[in-house]
Amino acid sequence: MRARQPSDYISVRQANFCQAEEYLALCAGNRQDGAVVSFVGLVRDFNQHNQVQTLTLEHYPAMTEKSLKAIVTEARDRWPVSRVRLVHRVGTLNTGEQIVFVGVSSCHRHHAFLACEFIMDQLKTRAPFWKKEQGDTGEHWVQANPQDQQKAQQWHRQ
Amino acid sequence: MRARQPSDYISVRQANFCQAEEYLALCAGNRQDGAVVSFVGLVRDFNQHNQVQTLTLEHYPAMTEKSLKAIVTEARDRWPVSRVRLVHRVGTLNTGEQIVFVGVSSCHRHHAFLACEFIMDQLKTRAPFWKKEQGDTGEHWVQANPQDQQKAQQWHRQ
Amino acid sequence: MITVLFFAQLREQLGHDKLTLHSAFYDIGALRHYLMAQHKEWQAYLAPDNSLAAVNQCLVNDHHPLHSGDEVAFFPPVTGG
Amino acid sequence: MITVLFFAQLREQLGHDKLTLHSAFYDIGALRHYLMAQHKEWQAYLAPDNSLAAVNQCLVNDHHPLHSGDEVAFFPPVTGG
Repeated sequence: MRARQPSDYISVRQANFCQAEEYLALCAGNRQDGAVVSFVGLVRDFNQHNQVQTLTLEHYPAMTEKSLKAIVTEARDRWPVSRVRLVHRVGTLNTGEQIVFVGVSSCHRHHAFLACEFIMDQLKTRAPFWKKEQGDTGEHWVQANPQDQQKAQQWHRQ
Repeated sequence: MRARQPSDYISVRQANFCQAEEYLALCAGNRQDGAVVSFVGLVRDFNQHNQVQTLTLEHYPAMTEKSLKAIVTEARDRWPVSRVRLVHRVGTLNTGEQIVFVGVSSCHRHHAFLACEFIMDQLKTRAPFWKKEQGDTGEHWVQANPQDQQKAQQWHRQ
Repeated sequence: MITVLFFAQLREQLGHDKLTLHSAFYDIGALRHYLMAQHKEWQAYLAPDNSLAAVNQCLVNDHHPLHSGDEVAFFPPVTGG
Repeated sequence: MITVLFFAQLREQLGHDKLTLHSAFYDIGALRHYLMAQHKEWQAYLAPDNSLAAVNQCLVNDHHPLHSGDEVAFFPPVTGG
Protein backbone atom coordinates (compact mmCIF):
# COMPACT_ATOMS: atom_id res chain seq x y z
CA MET A 1 0.00 0.00 0.00
CA ARG A 2 1.11 3.51 -0.81
CA ALA A 3 2.07 5.59 2.24
CA ARG A 4 -0.51 8.03 3.50
CA GLN A 5 0.21 11.40 1.91
CA PRO A 6 1.14 14.43 4.02
CA SER A 7 -1.75 16.16 2.24
CA ASP A 8 -4.34 13.98 4.01
CA TYR A 9 -6.27 15.63 6.79
CA ILE A 10 -8.46 13.44 9.00
CA SER A 11 -10.27 14.75 12.06
CA VAL A 12 -12.84 13.21 14.41
CA ARG A 13 -14.26 15.71 16.85
CA GLN A 14 -17.30 17.22 18.54
CA ALA A 15 -16.72 20.74 17.20
CA ASN A 16 -18.38 21.82 13.97
CA PHE A 17 -16.34 22.28 10.82
CA CYS A 18 -16.42 25.16 8.36
CA GLN A 19 -17.10 23.83 4.86
CA ALA A 20 -15.54 26.98 3.36
CA GLU A 21 -12.29 26.46 5.28
CA GLU A 22 -12.11 22.83 4.23
CA TYR A 23 -12.66 23.80 0.61
CA LEU A 24 -9.98 26.50 0.80
CA ALA A 25 -7.52 24.01 2.28
CA LEU A 26 -8.08 21.78 -0.77
CA CYS A 27 -7.39 24.71 -3.15
CA ALA A 28 -4.85 26.94 -1.40
CA GLY A 29 -1.61 27.10 -3.40
CA ASN A 30 -2.86 24.22 -5.52
CA ARG A 31 -2.19 25.02 -9.20
CA GLN A 32 -2.05 21.51 -10.61
CA ASP A 33 -5.55 20.22 -9.72
CA GLY A 34 -8.45 21.14 -11.95
CA ALA A 35 -11.15 19.41 -9.89
CA VAL A 36 -12.40 19.61 -6.31
CA VAL A 37 -15.33 17.43 -5.21
CA SER A 38 -16.79 17.72 -1.74
CA PHE A 39 -19.53 15.96 0.18
CA VAL A 40 -21.30 17.13 3.33
CA GLY A 41 -23.68 14.91 5.30
CA LEU A 42 -26.31 16.74 7.36
CA VAL A 43 -28.78 15.76 10.12
CA ARG A 44 -32.18 15.30 8.46
CA ASP A 45 -35.37 16.15 10.33
CA PHE A 46 -37.05 12.84 9.51
CA ASN A 47 -35.42 9.46 9.54
CA GLN A 48 -36.31 5.81 10.05
CA HIS A 49 -38.63 6.18 13.00
CA ASN A 50 -39.79 9.64 13.65
CA GLN A 51 -39.40 13.37 13.55
CA VAL A 52 -35.85 13.86 14.70
CA GLN A 53 -34.94 16.60 17.17
CA THR A 54 -31.36 15.63 17.99
CA LEU A 55 -28.90 12.97 16.96
CA THR A 56 -26.15 11.55 19.16
CA LEU A 57 -23.09 10.04 17.52
CA GLU A 58 -21.13 7.48 19.53
CA HIS A 59 -17.82 6.12 18.30
CA TYR A 60 -14.96 3.78 19.24
CA PRO A 61 -12.21 6.35 19.71
CA ALA A 62 -9.17 4.06 19.43
CA MET A 63 -10.46 2.63 16.15
CA THR A 64 -12.08 5.60 14.44
CA GLU A 65 -9.09 7.45 13.01
CA LYS A 66 -7.36 4.17 12.18
CA SER A 67 -10.31 3.01 10.08
CA LEU A 68 -10.67 6.39 8.35
CA LYS A 69 -6.97 6.42 7.48
CA ALA A 70 -7.25 2.92 6.02
CA ILE A 71 -10.21 4.02 3.87
CA VAL A 72 -8.37 7.10 2.56
CA THR A 73 -5.27 5.00 1.82
CA GLU A 74 -7.41 2.55 -0.12
CA ALA A 75 -8.92 5.42 -2.14
CA ARG A 76 -5.38 6.63 -2.96
CA ASP A 77 -4.41 3.14 -4.10
CA ARG A 78 -7.32 3.19 -6.55
CA TRP A 79 -7.18 6.69 -8.00
CA PRO A 80 -4.50 9.38 -8.42
CA VAL A 81 -5.98 12.03 -6.15
CA SER A 82 -4.00 14.90 -4.63
CA ARG A 83 -5.50 16.27 -1.43
CA VAL A 84 -8.02 14.52 0.79
CA ARG A 85 -9.80 16.04 3.78
CA LEU A 86 -12.18 14.11 6.02
CA VAL A 87 -13.92 15.46 9.13
CA HIS A 88 -16.48 13.47 11.14
CA ARG A 89 -18.27 14.83 14.17
CA VAL A 90 -19.33 12.95 17.31
CA GLY A 91 -21.61 13.91 20.22
CA THR A 92 -25.07 15.45 20.10
CA LEU A 93 -26.17 17.41 17.00
CA ASN A 94 -29.38 19.22 16.03
CA THR A 95 -31.31 18.82 12.78
CA GLY A 96 -29.66 20.67 9.92
CA GLU A 97 -26.21 20.42 11.52
CA GLN A 98 -23.22 19.13 9.58
CA ILE A 99 -22.06 15.59 10.42
CA VAL A 100 -19.33 14.74 7.95
CA PHE A 101 -17.14 16.40 5.30
CA VAL A 102 -15.20 14.57 2.60
CA GLY A 103 -13.24 16.66 0.09
CA VAL A 104 -10.93 15.45 -2.67
CA SER A 105 -8.82 17.34 -5.22
CA SER A 106 -7.44 15.77 -8.37
CA CYS A 107 -6.24 16.54 -11.89
CA HIS A 108 -9.22 14.63 -13.23
CA ARG A 109 -12.77 15.22 -12.13
CA HIS A 110 -13.88 11.61 -12.50
CA HIS A 111 -11.19 10.45 -10.08
CA ALA A 112 -12.22 13.11 -7.59
CA PHE A 113 -15.89 12.05 -7.82
CA LEU A 114 -15.02 8.35 -7.47
CA ALA A 115 -12.66 8.80 -4.53
CA CYS A 116 -15.10 11.08 -2.66
CA GLU A 117 -18.04 8.70 -3.04
CA PHE A 118 -15.87 5.64 -2.30
CA ILE A 119 -14.69 7.20 0.98
CA MET A 120 -18.29 7.94 2.01
CA ASP A 121 -19.52 4.47 1.06
CA GLN A 122 -16.71 2.75 2.97
CA LEU A 123 -17.13 5.06 5.97
CA LYS A 124 -20.83 4.12 6.10
CA THR A 125 -20.01 0.43 6.55
CA ARG A 126 -16.52 0.24 8.12
CA ALA A 127 -15.96 3.27 10.37
CA PRO A 128 -17.12 2.71 13.99
CA PHE A 129 -19.78 5.40 14.39
CA TRP A 130 -23.33 4.80 15.64
CA LYS A 131 -26.28 7.18 15.55
CA LYS A 132 -29.02 7.43 18.15
CA GLU A 133 -31.98 9.66 17.33
CA GLN A 134 -33.97 11.63 19.87
CA GLY A 135 -37.39 12.62 18.55
CA ASP A 136 -41.15 12.65 18.94
CA THR A 137 -41.37 8.95 19.68
CA GLY A 138 -38.42 8.75 22.05
CA GLU A 139 -34.88 7.50 21.51
CA HIS A 140 -33.97 5.05 18.77
CA TRP A 141 -30.67 3.60 17.59
CA VAL A 142 -30.49 4.05 13.84
CA GLN A 143 -30.43 0.64 12.15
CA ALA A 144 -27.89 -0.02 9.41
CA ASN A 145 -29.27 0.31 5.89
CA PRO A 146 -28.74 -2.86 3.81
CA GLN A 147 -28.37 -0.63 0.70
CA ASP A 148 -25.28 0.92 2.28
CA GLN A 149 -23.76 -2.54 2.62
CA GLN A 150 -24.52 -3.39 -1.02
CA LYS A 151 -23.16 -0.05 -2.22
CA ALA A 152 -19.89 -0.47 -0.32
CA GLN A 153 -19.43 -3.97 -1.72
CA GLN A 154 -20.01 -2.85 -5.31
CA TRP A 155 -16.66 -1.06 -5.27
CA HIS A 156 -14.92 -4.40 -4.79
CA ARG A 157 -16.52 -5.83 -7.91
CA GLN A 158 -15.13 -3.10 -10.14
CA MET B 1 -40.09 16.78 -18.97
CA ARG B 2 -40.57 17.96 -15.44
CA ALA B 3 -40.68 21.74 -15.05
CA ARG B 4 -37.53 23.41 -13.84
CA GLN B 5 -37.74 23.76 -10.08
CA PRO B 6 -37.75 27.19 -8.40
CA SER B 7 -34.80 25.85 -6.39
CA ASP B 8 -32.53 25.81 -9.46
CA TYR B 9 -29.98 28.58 -9.68
CA ILE B 10 -28.04 28.97 -12.93
CA SER B 11 -25.64 31.83 -13.56
CA VAL B 12 -23.17 32.59 -16.37
CA ARG B 13 -20.96 35.57 -15.63
CA GLN B 14 -17.52 37.09 -15.54
CA ALA B 15 -17.51 37.71 -11.79
CA ASN B 16 -16.07 35.12 -9.45
CA PHE B 17 -18.35 33.05 -7.20
CA CYS B 18 -17.95 32.29 -3.53
CA GLN B 19 -17.99 28.53 -3.00
CA ALA B 20 -19.03 29.05 0.63
CA GLU B 21 -22.07 31.13 -0.36
CA GLU B 22 -23.10 28.55 -2.94
CA TYR B 23 -22.82 25.79 -0.35
CA LEU B 24 -24.84 27.79 2.18
CA ALA B 25 -27.56 28.40 -0.40
CA LEU B 26 -27.86 24.62 -0.84
CA CYS B 27 -28.22 24.09 2.94
CA ALA B 28 -30.00 27.18 4.29
CA GLY B 29 -33.35 26.22 5.83
CA ASN B 30 -32.99 22.77 4.27
CA ARG B 31 -33.91 20.15 6.88
CA GLN B 32 -34.94 17.31 4.60
CA ASP B 33 -31.73 16.73 2.63
CA GLY B 34 -28.98 14.63 4.17
CA ALA B 35 -26.48 15.03 1.33
CA VAL B 36 -24.80 17.95 -0.43
CA VAL B 37 -22.28 17.26 -3.22
CA SER B 38 -20.37 20.05 -4.88
CA PHE B 39 -17.86 20.29 -7.67
CA VAL B 40 -15.50 23.17 -8.48
CA GLY B 41 -13.40 23.32 -11.64
CA LEU B 42 -10.23 25.42 -11.44
CA VAL B 43 -7.71 26.79 -13.95
CA ARG B 44 -4.70 24.43 -13.92
CA ASP B 45 -1.18 25.78 -14.50
CA PHE B 46 -0.35 23.15 -17.10
CA ASN B 47 -2.63 21.90 -19.82
CA GLN B 48 -2.46 20.44 -23.32
CA HIS B 49 0.25 22.64 -24.76
CA ASN B 50 2.18 24.60 -22.25
CA GLN B 51 2.56 26.36 -18.98
CA VAL B 52 -0.66 28.33 -18.68
CA GLN B 53 -0.69 31.93 -17.48
CA THR B 54 -4.26 32.93 -18.29
CA LEU B 55 -7.32 31.30 -19.76
CA THR B 56 -10.01 33.09 -21.74
CA LEU B 57 -13.49 31.61 -21.88
CA GLU B 58 -15.67 32.54 -24.84
CA HIS B 59 -19.35 31.53 -24.97
CA TYR B 60 -22.48 31.82 -27.12
CA PRO B 61 -24.56 34.01 -24.84
CA ALA B 62 -28.01 33.33 -26.30
CA MET B 63 -27.46 29.58 -26.03
CA THR B 64 -25.47 29.18 -22.82
CA GLU B 65 -28.18 29.44 -20.17
CA LYS B 66 -30.63 27.55 -22.36
CA SER B 67 -28.26 24.60 -22.63
CA LEU B 68 -27.44 24.63 -18.91
CA LYS B 69 -31.14 24.67 -18.01
CA ALA B 70 -31.75 21.71 -20.31
CA ILE B 71 -28.92 19.77 -18.64
CA VAL B 72 -30.23 20.49 -15.13
CA THR B 73 -33.76 19.52 -16.18
CA GLU B 74 -32.43 16.24 -17.56
CA ALA B 75 -30.61 15.56 -14.27
CA ARG B 76 -33.90 16.17 -12.40
CA ASP B 77 -35.69 13.75 -14.71
CA ARG B 78 -33.17 11.05 -13.79
CA TRP B 79 -32.75 11.49 -10.03
CA PRO B 80 -34.84 12.98 -7.19
CA VAL B 81 -32.58 15.85 -6.26
CA SER B 82 -33.70 18.91 -4.31
CA ARG B 83 -31.59 21.99 -4.91
CA VAL B 84 -29.25 22.54 -7.84
CA ARG B 85 -26.84 25.47 -8.26
CA LEU B 86 -24.64 25.97 -11.31
CA VAL B 87 -22.30 28.90 -11.93
CA HIS B 88 -19.99 29.15 -14.94
CA ARG B 89 -17.60 32.02 -15.52
CA VAL B 90 -16.57 33.59 -18.82
CA GLY B 91 -13.80 36.06 -19.72
CA THR B 92 -10.13 35.96 -18.74
CA LEU B 93 -9.04 34.00 -15.66
CA ASN B 94 -5.66 33.36 -14.00
CA THR B 95 -4.28 29.97 -12.96
CA GLY B 96 -5.85 28.73 -9.74
CA GLU B 97 -9.04 30.70 -10.35
CA GLN B 98 -12.47 29.08 -10.12
CA ILE B 99 -14.22 28.37 -13.43
CA VAL B 100 -17.35 26.41 -12.59
CA PHE B 101 -19.46 25.40 -9.58
CA VAL B 102 -22.05 22.62 -9.56
CA GLY B 103 -23.83 21.85 -6.28
CA VAL B 104 -26.66 19.40 -5.65
CA SER B 105 -28.61 18.55 -2.49
CA SER B 106 -30.66 15.39 -2.09
CA CYS B 107 -32.08 12.99 0.47
CA HIS B 108 -29.74 10.31 -0.86
CA ARG B 109 -26.05 10.82 -1.33
CA HIS B 110 -25.77 8.55 -4.36
CA HIS B 111 -28.34 10.64 -6.25
CA ALA B 112 -26.47 13.83 -5.35
CA PHE B 113 -23.16 12.36 -6.59
CA LEU B 114 -24.74 11.09 -9.82
CA ALA B 115 -26.57 14.32 -10.63
CA CYS B 116 -23.52 16.50 -9.91
CA GLU B 117 -21.19 14.42 -12.10
CA PHE B 118 -23.84 14.07 -14.84
CA ILE B 119 -24.26 17.85 -15.01
CA MET B 120 -20.50 18.34 -15.31
CA ASP B 121 -20.14 15.63 -17.97
CA GLN B 122 -22.98 17.04 -20.05
CA LEU B 123 -21.74 20.62 -19.65
CA LYS B 124 -18.32 19.51 -20.94
CA THR B 125 -19.82 18.32 -24.23
CA ARG B 126 -23.06 20.29 -24.75
CA ALA B 127 -22.69 23.78 -23.24
CA PRO B 128 -21.24 26.38 -25.66
CA PHE B 129 -18.04 27.43 -23.87
CA TRP B 130 -14.58 27.48 -25.44
CA LYS B 131 -11.23 27.92 -23.71
CA LYS B 132 -8.19 29.68 -25.12
CA GLU B 133 -4.97 29.42 -23.14
CA GLN B 134 -2.30 32.10 -22.98
CA GLY B 135 1.05 30.72 -21.88
CA ASP B 136 4.77 30.29 -22.49
CA THR B 137 4.30 29.11 -26.05
CA GLY B 138 1.67 31.67 -27.06
CA GLU B 139 -2.08 31.37 -27.43
CA HIS B 140 -3.81 28.04 -28.04
CA TRP B 141 -7.44 27.05 -28.32
CA VAL B 142 -8.01 24.08 -26.01
CA GLN B 143 -8.96 21.04 -28.07
CA ALA B 144 -11.91 18.93 -26.97
CA ASN B 145 -10.93 15.78 -25.09
CA PRO B 146 -12.35 12.60 -26.70
CA GLN B 147 -12.63 11.08 -23.21
CA ASP B 148 -15.13 13.81 -22.29
CA GLN B 149 -17.26 12.77 -25.24
CA GLN B 150 -17.14 9.10 -24.24
CA LYS B 151 -17.91 9.93 -20.62
CA ALA B 152 -20.94 12.04 -21.54
CA GLN B 153 -22.28 9.28 -23.77
CA GLN B 154 -21.92 6.61 -21.08
CA TRP B 155 -24.81 8.17 -19.17
CA HIS B 156 -27.11 7.36 -22.06
CA ARG B 157 -26.22 3.68 -21.90
CA GLN B 158 -27.29 3.38 -18.26
CA MET C 1 -33.45 34.90 -44.25
CA ILE C 2 -31.07 32.89 -42.10
CA THR C 3 -28.49 34.24 -39.67
CA VAL C 4 -25.30 32.17 -39.36
CA LEU C 5 -22.97 32.69 -36.41
CA PHE C 6 -19.44 31.34 -35.93
CA PHE C 7 -17.68 30.97 -32.58
CA ALA C 8 -14.25 30.44 -31.07
CA GLN C 9 -11.51 28.84 -33.18
CA LEU C 10 -13.91 28.45 -36.13
CA ARG C 11 -14.66 32.19 -36.08
CA GLU C 12 -10.92 32.90 -36.22
CA GLN C 13 -10.33 30.33 -38.98
CA LEU C 14 -13.13 31.67 -41.18
CA GLY C 15 -12.49 35.30 -40.35
CA HIS C 16 -16.25 35.88 -39.87
CA ASP C 17 -18.48 35.95 -36.84
CA LYS C 18 -21.79 36.40 -38.67
CA LEU C 19 -23.35 35.92 -42.10
CA THR C 20 -26.85 36.77 -43.25
CA LEU C 21 -28.13 34.52 -46.05
CA HIS C 22 -31.25 35.14 -48.09
CA SER C 23 -31.42 31.71 -49.75
CA ALA C 24 -33.52 28.85 -48.38
CA PHE C 25 -31.87 25.63 -47.18
CA TYR C 26 -33.55 22.30 -46.64
CA ASP C 27 -31.46 21.38 -43.59
CA ILE C 28 -28.18 22.04 -41.77
CA GLY C 29 -26.34 19.64 -44.08
CA ALA C 30 -27.46 21.64 -47.13
CA LEU C 31 -26.36 24.92 -45.53
CA ARG C 32 -23.02 23.42 -44.53
CA HIS C 33 -22.37 22.21 -48.09
CA TYR C 34 -23.42 25.55 -49.54
CA LEU C 35 -20.88 27.36 -47.35
CA MET C 36 -18.15 24.84 -48.17
CA ALA C 37 -18.85 25.19 -51.91
CA GLN C 38 -18.79 28.97 -51.77
CA HIS C 39 -15.54 29.09 -49.79
CA LYS C 40 -13.13 26.27 -50.68
CA GLU C 41 -10.75 27.39 -47.93
CA TRP C 42 -13.49 26.77 -45.30
CA GLN C 43 -13.99 23.11 -46.20
CA ALA C 44 -11.67 21.56 -43.62
CA TYR C 45 -12.96 23.78 -40.82
CA LEU C 46 -16.65 23.38 -41.56
CA ALA C 47 -16.59 19.60 -42.08
CA PRO C 48 -19.10 17.90 -39.77
CA ASP C 49 -16.29 16.16 -37.84
CA ASN C 50 -14.75 19.51 -36.93
CA SER C 51 -17.75 21.68 -36.16
CA LEU C 52 -21.00 21.33 -34.27
CA ALA C 53 -24.21 23.05 -35.30
CA ALA C 54 -27.00 24.70 -33.31
CA VAL C 55 -30.35 25.96 -34.56
CA ASN C 56 -32.11 28.53 -32.45
CA GLN C 57 -29.60 27.81 -29.65
CA CYS C 58 -30.10 24.03 -29.53
CA LEU C 59 -27.50 21.49 -30.68
CA VAL C 60 -28.73 19.65 -33.78
CA ASN C 61 -27.42 17.17 -36.35
CA ASP C 62 -27.12 17.76 -40.08
CA HIS C 63 -30.64 16.48 -40.77
CA HIS C 64 -32.26 19.25 -38.76
CA PRO C 65 -34.59 21.25 -41.06
CA LEU C 66 -34.12 25.00 -41.53
CA HIS C 67 -36.76 27.70 -41.78
CA SER C 68 -36.61 31.38 -42.58
CA GLY C 69 -35.73 33.39 -39.49
CA ASP C 70 -33.65 30.61 -37.91
CA GLU C 71 -30.46 31.48 -36.06
CA VAL C 72 -27.83 28.93 -37.01
CA ALA C 73 -24.46 28.64 -35.27
CA PHE C 74 -21.38 26.61 -36.19
CA PHE C 75 -18.63 26.10 -33.66
CA PRO C 76 -15.84 23.69 -32.63
CA PRO C 77 -16.47 20.96 -30.05
CA VAL C 78 -17.02 22.74 -26.72
CA THR C 79 -14.33 22.91 -24.02
CA GLY C 80 -15.90 24.60 -20.99
CA GLY C 81 -16.15 23.39 -17.42
CA MET D 1 -5.62 -11.69 29.10
CA ILE D 2 -8.09 -10.31 26.58
CA THR D 3 -10.04 -7.07 26.83
CA VAL D 4 -13.54 -7.14 25.33
CA LEU D 5 -15.36 -3.87 24.58
CA PHE D 6 -19.02 -3.37 23.60
CA PHE D 7 -20.40 -0.31 21.82
CA ALA D 8 -23.67 1.44 21.05
CA GLN D 9 -26.91 -0.57 21.09
CA LEU D 10 -25.00 -3.77 21.91
CA ARG D 11 -23.47 -2.12 24.99
CA GLU D 12 -26.98 -1.15 26.15
CA GLN D 13 -28.42 -4.60 25.40
CA LEU D 14 -25.68 -6.43 27.31
CA GLY D 15 -25.43 -3.86 30.08
CA HIS D 16 -21.62 -3.94 29.88
CA ASP D 17 -19.08 -1.77 28.13
CA LYS D 18 -15.99 -3.82 29.01
CA LEU D 19 -14.96 -7.30 30.16
CA THR D 20 -11.51 -8.61 31.02
CA LEU D 21 -11.05 -12.34 30.33
CA HIS D 22 -8.13 -14.45 31.49
CA SER D 23 -8.87 -17.51 29.37
CA ALA D 24 -7.28 -18.12 25.96
CA PHE D 25 -9.42 -18.29 22.79
CA TYR D 26 -8.43 -19.71 19.45
CA ASP D 27 -10.31 -17.12 17.41
CA ILE D 28 -13.13 -14.56 17.48
CA GLY D 29 -15.71 -17.29 16.82
CA ALA D 30 -14.55 -19.20 19.91
CA LEU D 31 -14.74 -16.06 22.05
CA ARG D 32 -18.18 -15.22 20.69
CA HIS D 33 -19.48 -18.71 21.53
CA TYR D 34 -17.94 -18.61 24.98
CA LEU D 35 -19.75 -15.34 25.76
CA MET D 36 -23.03 -16.68 24.34
CA ALA D 37 -22.72 -19.87 26.42
CA GLN D 38 -21.97 -17.96 29.61
CA HIS D 39 -24.87 -15.51 29.13
CA LYS D 40 -27.90 -17.14 27.46
CA GLU D 41 -29.66 -13.75 27.34
CA TRP D 42 -26.83 -12.36 25.16
CA GLN D 43 -27.20 -14.97 22.42
CA ALA D 44 -29.47 -13.02 20.09
CA TYR D 45 -27.46 -9.83 20.42
CA LEU D 46 -24.02 -11.40 19.97
CA ALA D 47 -24.95 -13.62 17.00
CA PRO D 48 -22.60 -12.95 14.05
CA ASP D 49 -25.47 -11.55 11.98
CA ASN D 50 -26.16 -8.87 14.57
CA SER D 51 -22.71 -7.81 15.67
CA LEU D 52 -19.40 -7.01 14.01
CA ALA D 53 -16.05 -7.73 15.62
CA ALA D 54 -12.76 -5.81 15.68
CA VAL D 55 -9.38 -6.99 16.97
CA ASN D 56 -6.88 -4.30 17.88
CA GLN D 57 -9.16 -1.73 16.17
CA CYS D 58 -9.45 -3.52 12.82
CA LEU D 59 -12.62 -5.17 11.55
CA VAL D 60 -12.19 -8.96 11.37
CA ASN D 61 -14.26 -12.06 10.68
CA ASP D 62 -14.87 -14.94 13.10
CA HIS D 63 -11.79 -16.84 11.91
CA HIS D 64 -9.41 -14.13 13.07
CA PRO D 65 -6.98 -15.65 15.66
CA LEU D 66 -6.73 -14.19 19.17
CA HIS D 67 -3.63 -13.66 21.27
CA SER D 68 -3.09 -12.58 24.85
CA GLY D 69 -3.17 -8.79 25.10
CA ASP D 70 -5.58 -8.31 22.20
CA GLU D 71 -8.30 -5.69 22.42
CA VAL D 72 -11.51 -7.17 21.05
CA ALA D 73 -14.64 -5.12 20.34
CA PHE D 74 -18.15 -6.23 19.45
CA PHE D 75 -20.63 -3.74 18.07
CA PRO D 76 -23.72 -3.43 15.85
CA PRO D 77 -23.39 -2.62 12.14
CA VAL D 78 -22.09 0.94 11.93
CA THR D 79 -24.34 3.90 11.07
CA GLY D 80 -22.12 6.99 10.80
CA GLY D 81 -21.69 9.44 7.94
